[in-house]
Amino acid sequence: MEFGPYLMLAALEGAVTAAVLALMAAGLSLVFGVMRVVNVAHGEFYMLGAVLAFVVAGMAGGGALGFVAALVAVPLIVGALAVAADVTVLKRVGYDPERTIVATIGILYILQQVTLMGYGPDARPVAAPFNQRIALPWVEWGAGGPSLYWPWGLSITSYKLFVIGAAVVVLALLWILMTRTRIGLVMRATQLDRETAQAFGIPVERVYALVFGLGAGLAALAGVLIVPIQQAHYLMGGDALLLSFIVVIIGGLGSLPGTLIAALLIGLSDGILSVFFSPTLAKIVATLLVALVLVFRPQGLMGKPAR
Amino acid sequence: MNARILALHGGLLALLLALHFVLPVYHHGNLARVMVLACYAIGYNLLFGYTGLLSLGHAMFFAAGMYGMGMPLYHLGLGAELAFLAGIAAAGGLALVVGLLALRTVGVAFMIVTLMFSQAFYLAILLAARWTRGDEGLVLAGADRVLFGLDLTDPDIRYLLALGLFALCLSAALWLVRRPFGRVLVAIRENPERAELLGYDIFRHKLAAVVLSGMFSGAAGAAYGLMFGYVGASFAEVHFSIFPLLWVLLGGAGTVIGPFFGVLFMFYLIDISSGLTPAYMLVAGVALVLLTLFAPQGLVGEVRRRWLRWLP
Amino acid sequence: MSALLSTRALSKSFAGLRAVHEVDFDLEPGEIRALIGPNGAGKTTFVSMLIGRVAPTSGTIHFEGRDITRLPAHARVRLGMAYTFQITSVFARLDVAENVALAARRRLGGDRAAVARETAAVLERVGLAGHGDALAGDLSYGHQRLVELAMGLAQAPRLLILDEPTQGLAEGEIAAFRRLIRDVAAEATVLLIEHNMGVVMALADRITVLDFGEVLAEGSPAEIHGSAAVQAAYLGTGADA
Amino acid sequence: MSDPTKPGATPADPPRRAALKTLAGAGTAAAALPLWARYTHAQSAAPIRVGFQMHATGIGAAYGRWYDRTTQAAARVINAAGGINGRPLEIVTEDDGTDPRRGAEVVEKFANQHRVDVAFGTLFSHVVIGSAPRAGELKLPYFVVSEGHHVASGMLNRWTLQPGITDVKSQVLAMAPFVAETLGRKVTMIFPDYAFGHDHRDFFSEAIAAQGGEVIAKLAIPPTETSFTRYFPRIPRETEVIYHVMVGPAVLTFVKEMGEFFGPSRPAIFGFIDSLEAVDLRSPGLEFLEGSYFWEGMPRYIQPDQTGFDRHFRAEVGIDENGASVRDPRDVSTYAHMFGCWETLHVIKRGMEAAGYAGPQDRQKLVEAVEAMTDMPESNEHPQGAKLFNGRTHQVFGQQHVSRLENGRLDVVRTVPLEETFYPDEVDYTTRPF
Repeated sequence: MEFGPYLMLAALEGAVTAAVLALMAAGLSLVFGVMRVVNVAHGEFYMLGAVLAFVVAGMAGGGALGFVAALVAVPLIVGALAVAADVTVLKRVGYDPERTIVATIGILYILQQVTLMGYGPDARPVAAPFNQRIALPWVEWGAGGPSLYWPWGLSITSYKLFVIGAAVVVLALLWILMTRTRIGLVMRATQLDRETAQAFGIPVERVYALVFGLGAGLAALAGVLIVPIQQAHYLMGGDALLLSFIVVIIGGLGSLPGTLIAALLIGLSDGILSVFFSPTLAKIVATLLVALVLVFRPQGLMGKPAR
Repeated sequence: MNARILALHGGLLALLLALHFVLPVYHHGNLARVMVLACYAIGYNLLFGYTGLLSLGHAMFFAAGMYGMGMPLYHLGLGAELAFLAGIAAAGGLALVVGLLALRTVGVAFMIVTLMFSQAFYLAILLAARWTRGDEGLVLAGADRVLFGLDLTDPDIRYLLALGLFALCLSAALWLVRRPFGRVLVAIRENPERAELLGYDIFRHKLAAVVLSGMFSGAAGAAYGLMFGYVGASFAEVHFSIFPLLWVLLGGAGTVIGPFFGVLFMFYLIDISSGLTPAYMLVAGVALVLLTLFAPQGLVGEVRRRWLRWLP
Repeated sequence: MSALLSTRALSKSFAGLRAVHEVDFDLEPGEIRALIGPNGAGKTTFVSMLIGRVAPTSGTIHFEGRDITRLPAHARVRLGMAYTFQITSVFARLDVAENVALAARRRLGGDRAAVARETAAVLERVGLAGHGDALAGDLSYGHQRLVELAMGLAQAPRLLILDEPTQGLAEGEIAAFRRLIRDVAAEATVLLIEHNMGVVMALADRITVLDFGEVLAEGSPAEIHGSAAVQAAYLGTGADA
Repeated sequence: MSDPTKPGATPADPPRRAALKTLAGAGTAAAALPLWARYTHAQSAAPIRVGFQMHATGIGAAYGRWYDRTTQAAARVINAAGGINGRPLEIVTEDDGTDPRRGAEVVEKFANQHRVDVAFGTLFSHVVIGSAPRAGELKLPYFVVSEGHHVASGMLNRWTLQPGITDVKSQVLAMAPFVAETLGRKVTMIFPDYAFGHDHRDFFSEAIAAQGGEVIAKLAIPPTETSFTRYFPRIPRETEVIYHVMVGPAVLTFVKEMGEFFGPSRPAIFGFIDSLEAVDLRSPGLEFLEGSYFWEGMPRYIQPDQTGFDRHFRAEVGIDENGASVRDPRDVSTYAHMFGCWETLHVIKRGMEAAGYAGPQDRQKLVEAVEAMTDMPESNEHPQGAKLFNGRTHQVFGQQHVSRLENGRLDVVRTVPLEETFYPDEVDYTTRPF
């Protein structure tokens, strides 16, 4: 493929990755921002979103209706599950940052392995409600000036466009929730200073449970959106978790706008870097970059450093 | 050295030697594995249990020891003795570099930085498939696995060498933590600011702990590769960084003898549950959550808290 | 320069706020110096710069004629400075003897017998003999302050910086403490940050008053007691001053 | 059980005891032996135990499920016909998580805890490579069903054999003429970036060159990859044929994204059915594959010339005419590969009978008996077709199929006879010590 169309295709694919990643990372970032804990089980909430999408869509009879049912129900189910995990486990370790990480590693294995027992080790698809291939044109400068042509392979599907659009809408709603509503205000107050918030009568523990559930719900939504493109598989959480770590750290833990920019950056560069390098090398570069950012710019890119 | 401490640790080693003669073959083989993995856990414990630094990337040190041993042996025909030392050196060198960078961070950031370095190391093993043979790994020929004339493919020799390595690591750990150096590590874990204001260079102590921990882990990795003849990328995966954390938490962080019991219990817990369900890692998950909630001290840690305050 | 410790134009600002401003300060060997001032005068920031917990924005610090402005805290401690924390900072989960031994061991090295002797001697001296096996965190607050002091003493420092050592102590404990500091002054120079004016007047050879991050006055207890400026600075800052 | 080191106490292996003596110092070697090594079990009429190393979890799980069903069916059939040497056959299953680290432990568990007579059934090449050294040391016959060339390449050992499924090298050699003659000579290869994929890459590049063709691009895809579109632009414009082979849970995504990439104007496509094993060919998004070609080891859909052997095999395993489970038509099998388990179990049976196998002390005789095998005629034991076993390379050879996808089903268009799949030996395991 010629360079120009190649780059455009990589950018389009990158935009899809970025959309899903942004949703997931926004959840992770929200949890870190408000609760000051790192949720290692976040990838499994994403996986659960995908797996439950398969289950719910099947129960609702499949097709477009099944997908819509999954889109509505699954984030709620996963969010409720996360709230339960918060109340039974995280609250009891007092949100101590290190013990929370160990506990969420445990939750990671529990969710993953229970999925394996109940759903099995197979990858299963959910049909997209619509999926038309849309070929895209490219400009060519020939002897007679610029002309349009349709290069081989330069295309996107309507469903992928929908994923990008859905992510934008959900993130906009999240932004409004955080900045324009009372519950958002309460969350931001808790984020700024837990003790003061408590002193002002904010039920901090309920806010934490809500935030944890909301974060997990966002991850699950990302899982539902991705499952018609990829399939639901019990091991899909691992890579997604690492990628969202990368995004959240580059963007600054706890900063929503930073997370969005980083998701775009990582999503696009993931697509575009693979134009030039092997994907494995691109992943190595990205992980090392994150490690070095944490080492050399912890305060600048992590929001407030952890206690 | 305190007589009861000597008696306890010497007694464990004597028991393991006695078990060599009576254990059924399967458990005999398992215990050899457990002892080598216990060296890995001891190394991890030095950093996590004594210094208070929680790493999520120790698999890179284990794997560095394994590949540092395996690649020269496989490609250059280096003898097993030198290859073993090369493995430890590789792990120590990697630990030095990682320590110099990662120790600029603390707490959660330290955990994530080590996780990321380890992930990069794992991917690098896959990327360098020309030398590492990627996912497939390196198979070490039986003829190459002869250490000072001892044939490592023989189960008896393997058991006794594993015991020897374990005895060495256990004694070294015991010696280290009772030395002033080890006491300072504990002081750093308990209250780094106070330790600094007693005149101890925190960074250098932590760095030394990372390097030592990496070398213990690397020795375990190199020994594991030599003894079982396979050097593979799955030893560098994230799971393999979580395992030592689990072992040490279960056995008792900050106890010399705890990591061994952690490995032993978890090994059999997984072995038994894998006969019941393919989802045997569920056991690990449940154990992690329960330990965090109810027994953050671990098995030996509880024993020390309740009965034996003198346990090192 | 004969001073044990001296600062020149030492300043620290936090986000534009001047906590300490161009302080020139000299401490003579062998004296007990008290550093007083109203809350927020910059006393703790000032001594934190001396020991190296806080990096100065500008200015210099010399210890025994050597520029230590850029040295890390642990290196300053190695030169013979010791510091006890305002809020007790003992190793709560270690026993008392180990707390003190950690302080002594840096100086005495791996000689177990010498460390044990020194630890026992220091515990005896601060009146904690018999408490060696207790966990430091299990002790009463007053006893924890004594552990803190014992850790300072076990380092055999040339300069001992005590940050509000009597805070929270009972009257009887304060009297014992005063005797102890008199005793220590024979071996080390003492820099004492203190709110309790009774303690200050009884112990200090000289007093330095900080206010708004600057030296307001310096002199003998009698001079400071009579100073109108000091009186003014303390007006309305609380009865305990 | 008997001393597992006993069969190995041949002249080729004397340092073992000597070393042990060194270790035990002046004491006798016997005193240093653990208790388990000092006695031998009495032989009984207990079942013959076959350890089945199953990819129950991890990326090989779809194959694992069907390898398991096939194995259980074969064991049932063998037992119904009187077992092996009058003893029933018992399958002992352990999951290896498709992980070489766990694989080696499972082999040890088979040998030492379950006391199996042989181990068998491994598919993924990295698990085989991780497990085979332990099997060799434990002197446990290890029958793999992996397609990989690692057996015949000589990198493994005397105890590892592949008598039930052909290897990649011969499969690829058989396919190259068809690709060059029928589809085109400029080929772009897409394959997983590990041993199995590298076998495809190396052997096909060689084989197509011998046919006057050329591989113009090689796209190696990491085995854990989940999205693929960004790889496809590397396919050169002048490509006449796409050659694809993919494994793992993301295969359906891979093929769908390939379809979305090409749209209506695709080149000729030739794939190994691995890319769509256990996947329903009528899944949405696969329509573009109509008219493309696949390698099949054994035809998934019933062919007009179906043999009675295939009918028997399908009936016993529970497979319908479309290669799916008779109980659930959406549960598609790995039909092109799983016959290997069936045939391997029958080879084990035949080998044990030839060797007069009575217990673990006869393991070496079993390996020698299998090495002595040559012709395996098409039969109920070998439903995929006639085979020829090469005892020197421990590898079997058999016929291969090219099928064309039409109306959502695969029909065989060419069968390559086994004679056209040979290549020169690269190893002679029979000269290696046990």
